Amino acid sequence: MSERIGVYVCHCGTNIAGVVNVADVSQWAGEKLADKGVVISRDYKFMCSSLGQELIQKDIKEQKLTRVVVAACSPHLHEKTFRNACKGADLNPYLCELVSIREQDSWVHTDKVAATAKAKAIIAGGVFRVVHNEELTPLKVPIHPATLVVGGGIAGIQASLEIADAGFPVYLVEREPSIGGHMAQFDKTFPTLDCSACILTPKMVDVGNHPNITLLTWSEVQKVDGYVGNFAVTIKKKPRYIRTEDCTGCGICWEKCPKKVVDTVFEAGMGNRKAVYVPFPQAVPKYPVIDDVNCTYYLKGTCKACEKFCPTNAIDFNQKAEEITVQVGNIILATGYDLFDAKRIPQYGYGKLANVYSNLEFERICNAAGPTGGNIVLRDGKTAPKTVGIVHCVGSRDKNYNAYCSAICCMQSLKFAHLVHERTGAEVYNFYIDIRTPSKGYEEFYQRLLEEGTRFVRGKVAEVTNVARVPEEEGKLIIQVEDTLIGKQRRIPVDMVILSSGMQARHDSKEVAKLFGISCSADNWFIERHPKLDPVATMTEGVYIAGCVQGPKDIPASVAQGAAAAARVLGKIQQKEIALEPVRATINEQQCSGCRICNNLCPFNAILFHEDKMVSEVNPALCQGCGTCVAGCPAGAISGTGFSNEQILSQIDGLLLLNISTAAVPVE
Amino acid sequence: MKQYAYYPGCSLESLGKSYHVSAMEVARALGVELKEIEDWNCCGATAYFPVDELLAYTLTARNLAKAEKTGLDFVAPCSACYKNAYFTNSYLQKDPDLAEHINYALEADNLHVSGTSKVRHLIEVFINDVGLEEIKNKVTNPLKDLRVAPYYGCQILRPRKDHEDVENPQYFEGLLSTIGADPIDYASKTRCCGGSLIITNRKAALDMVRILLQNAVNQKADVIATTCPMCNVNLEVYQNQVNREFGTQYSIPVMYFTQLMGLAFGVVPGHLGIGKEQISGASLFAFAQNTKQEKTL
Amino acid sequence: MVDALSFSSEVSNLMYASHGDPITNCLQCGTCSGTCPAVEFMDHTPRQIIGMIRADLKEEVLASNTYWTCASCYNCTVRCPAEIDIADMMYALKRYSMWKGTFQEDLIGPAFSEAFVKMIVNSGRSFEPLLAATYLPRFSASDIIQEGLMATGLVLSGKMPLLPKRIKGLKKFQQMVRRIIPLGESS
Amino acid sequence: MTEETKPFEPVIIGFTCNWCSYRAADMAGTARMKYAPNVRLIRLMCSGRLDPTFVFKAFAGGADAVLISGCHPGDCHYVEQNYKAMRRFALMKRVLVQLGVEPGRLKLLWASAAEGAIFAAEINKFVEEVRALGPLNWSQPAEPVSTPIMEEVTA
Repeated sequence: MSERIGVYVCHCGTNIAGVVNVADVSQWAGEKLADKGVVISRDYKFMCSSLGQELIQKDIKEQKLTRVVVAACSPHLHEKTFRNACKGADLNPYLCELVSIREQDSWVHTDKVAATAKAKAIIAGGVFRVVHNEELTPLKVPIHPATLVVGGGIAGIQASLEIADAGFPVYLVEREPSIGGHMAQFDKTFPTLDCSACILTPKMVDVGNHPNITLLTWSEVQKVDGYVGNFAVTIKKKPRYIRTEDCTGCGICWEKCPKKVVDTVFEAGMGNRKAVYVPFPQAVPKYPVIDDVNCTYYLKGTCKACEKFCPTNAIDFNQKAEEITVQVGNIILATGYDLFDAKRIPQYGYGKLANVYSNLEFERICNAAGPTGGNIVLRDGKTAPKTVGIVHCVGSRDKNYNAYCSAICCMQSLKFAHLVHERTGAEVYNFYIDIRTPSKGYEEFYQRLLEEGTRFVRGKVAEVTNVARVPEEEGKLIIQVEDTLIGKQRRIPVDMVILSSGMQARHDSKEVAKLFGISCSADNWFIERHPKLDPVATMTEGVYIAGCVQGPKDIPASVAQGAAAAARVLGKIQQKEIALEPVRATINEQQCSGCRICNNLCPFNAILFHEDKMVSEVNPALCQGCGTCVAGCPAGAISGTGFSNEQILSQIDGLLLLNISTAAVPVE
Repeated sequence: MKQYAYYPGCSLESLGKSYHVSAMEVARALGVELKEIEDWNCCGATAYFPVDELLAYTLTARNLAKAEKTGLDFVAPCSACYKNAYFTNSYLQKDPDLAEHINYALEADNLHVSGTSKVRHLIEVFINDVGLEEIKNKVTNPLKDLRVAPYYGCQILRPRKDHEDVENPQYFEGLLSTIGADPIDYASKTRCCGGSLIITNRKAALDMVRILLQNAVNQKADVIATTCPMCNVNLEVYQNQVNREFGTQYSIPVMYFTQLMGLAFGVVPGHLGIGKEQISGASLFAFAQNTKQEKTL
Repeated sequence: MVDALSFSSEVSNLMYASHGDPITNCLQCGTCSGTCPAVEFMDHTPRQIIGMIRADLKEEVLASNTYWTCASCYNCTVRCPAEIDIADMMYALKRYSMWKGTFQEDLIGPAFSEAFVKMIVNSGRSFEPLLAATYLPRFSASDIIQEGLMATGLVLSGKMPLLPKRIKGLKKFQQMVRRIIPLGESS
Repeated sequence: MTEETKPFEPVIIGFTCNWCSYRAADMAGTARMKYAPNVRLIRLMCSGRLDPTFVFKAFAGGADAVLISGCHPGDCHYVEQNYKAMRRFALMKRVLVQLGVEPGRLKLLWASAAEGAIFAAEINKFVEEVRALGPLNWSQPAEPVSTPIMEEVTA
């Protein structure tokens, strides 16, 4: 039987029509591809618009179309749109092919003749292919109502609470002993200057007490199996050496523990903790952790002070790591960011010159609960600085390190300037390339700083040195910079330097991305499905991202994304079941020789072998549709729906219908 | 016996003679043969580029071509020569167009360059190919407690970005400790000495020299060690003028790292060109004495 | 028809081998000028020069002493966050100003470079005493005396040879040079 | 026909996987990176789906070269199927040589979803390489039916 095919060429405004002669293309398709079954070929300004879709639906009905080819943007953008349109006109959605003449043609070529020729070839490919498309029905699978949230920072906390409050179970996994993330380390938050702990702690407590939230701190995800709706996630719970069911968090153990350890995580190396510890007083959960790398008992085999003094006998030195597997329908990744290591810029003297601080160190200094009790003093622990220099863009906006803008440093630096000014009355210099204060209330905060008399020097700091050239520089840190507004190199002596190090992706983001089957950008931030229209979804169904894991952002933005991701997940859960792309492999028993080659080719163990019949069979629920077995089957017994040999071979013919001829022959 | 195509460069024939002789002495001691490239020409230091870039690359390429013939690594003791050779080499590797231009010119001298030979600096050859272990074994006269300011200068480090930390390198310090000296930590070790300006912009150059001397002297250095004849001359010969210009009294000896190595190996000072400096290093005499004894024993 | 190149692209074109990363990438952050050890002696900071180039202030740029004051220490180049080879740009501007002859009268750099190249082309090697002749006239009296004293010192210490060296294959060497720049027969 | 006067424009069939390389192509598009119009892409779910027949079919059908593209080794959306593609690639190259096709006409390119620039650059490189090789004089279609009607692009 011969098909009745409709071809629809989209102008996409001028996006396509500007380069490809769409009228010519659709006319050509109507004439030259008639023998393939093209009965109608149209071009239209915006095919994806409701009018464009109606146009297609009308033709399907009136022209009795059996196949549809739309030549427009990338299938990753609008394949669903047009398939649904066909569905709306009672044509099986999988009988519709979307071929890309925008991302792959008009946007990447300038030669109009060549681009037009290519468009024709691409459409021919689509037409040749669509002939062999089969009616398919998506597999429906139930969605597990539980959600996995990875990362207990503010974004993860927000997401967990939203979902849990909606009445669905959440597993919140956190690598550290307590949730809270970076925000818990901060003192004040810009631009309102409300106390970070004051606004964060209540949320942390809610998480701790929420009946729908299973909190798994001091734990890490090991393995992720399955697919959207039905993930099986294996989580490793590192040994706490504390029987949490018995522990009351009274704090006697860390009071009595004789072993002091420099806290490089929460205190950013500025303060100490014990070998048995909770990172900070408001930690959630309240149970401590015994750090078996530093604990005297694990080093020398004696001590056990904590055990002796524990009133509830909750210490258990024999605890082992345990692995649990949980079933979830969706996953939200909120694993946050790492701080750029300022040591990578030696000319700034961090780690060499005592009074050069990282921003995180300074947050701890400012924090009333921090190592200096909130007194802003130099490393000697007593002297208050008289002049302070704050260096912006450390490791950011610099192709030698991170080319991107870290987004938060300007405001953070302004916040620091204010705190220094307020608490010490010291003179504060801000060294900036550009001041970026785009959000609500931010510019006003900048104005406030200007009024407070903070000094602003426009110029990226060249170096920080303690080598004095003139007497007034003796014993000071000298910031050498061009004051670009007056075009002079200046050497400004200060007592304290704060480096506003930028954000960068977690050191292990690549592995994590791989674990969850999503991809990273060149800077190792996780890639969202669409930068504007789908910022919290990923290319992998059922896996969402929130907070700094997607790119540098401040607290309000992280919270917004946490909530957004939760909303997306709730939407999915409410659907109860999800339609899986019916792109699957199927084995024709008659043709199967039982060689079992495919069995080992499949990475998902979706192919089982029937000893009795001596044939292999694909489990459609497990099959992910990669098609490797199809290509690998020596008997040609396996066919891949949606990407069958017939479809692809014919598409090749179609693509080769025209030989390319750039320039010369004008299209008109 | 490790062999290298050695490119002394013009300065080592005149102002930098003592660098040349000491380099040879040390190389011999370490079983390194520096085979001088035959009939090499001036690499042009920094003075060609203002006139004609292509000419600048071609002149350097001529020497590279001669080195390629020998199949040995191209080794330069002068940082300026090193930088010119290094970049000419990598540019003509990267840019066939440039290579073509250059080779067209080289044809006239029956030469061809393809950028295959590796370009090295002398100090890096000693440190990486010979190795600190080997060097340590040769030390008979450790320069104990001699406070040396290792001066890297510019072009041995920059504009390369592909090597160990440009801003705070450590290998020179490593070498100095190996020969028993006490390398001082001072911020200006990679700061420019203004060598290329000493003729064309005396004021600026002297100011840059001053800042360097000041830093080294404040850190109580007995001697400044250099890896480049330009820097060496600039830092040593112009100290009087600096003093005149700024009313200072700097008088700190400036030595080539090869001279210090030689001393540590117990080579007689005379063979290292020591004694020809404008500013004699009292602090070095002690060690010079030892070497003489070594010999007579 | 060909439309005139912007000054900025002219300069970029002049940075031949290093494929001068377009100065249009400049953030005007001032890292170069904050780093530069010779900046106090420049009419304009390197950053300003880039700004001026982008503003097509050709005459002002070609009249500036900035690039003749550059010590080629390349510290700006390695630190530039936009990966612009600023030191190389300085050379490009030196070439341009020599070509146009727009450099300031009192500058020694241009004459020195020219003399240097002449000397190389004539002998294949460089030789300090010969060079001195080209720049001493521009020195102040006291400088000349200093220079003289210094030179004698060097000669006595055997560091300064009295006769220039020549390379053997000079003929071919000069033919090679001819293939790049036309040589006046004066040489 | 002005064929002679025109420079040889190769036709190249490119196979991309759905997850990395096709998205790299999309990214090149969204970023408006320009590259040679000689490549025509076919989307597979995974480079592991690439059946050698496809490649031979493409050559038989008149393609001057074939590009195979997938996720970087280790980044495969389907765990490790791109390794299968890699092995088949080596195999196909050998067979092609026996068939008298220059190995330079078959290219394997790993491109992550973020590497639009690399994708574009590599395509340009490949097109030049193939242009240098000249047309593939071997294009008797496997089965003569319906295709390919080599015709000029004129209206």
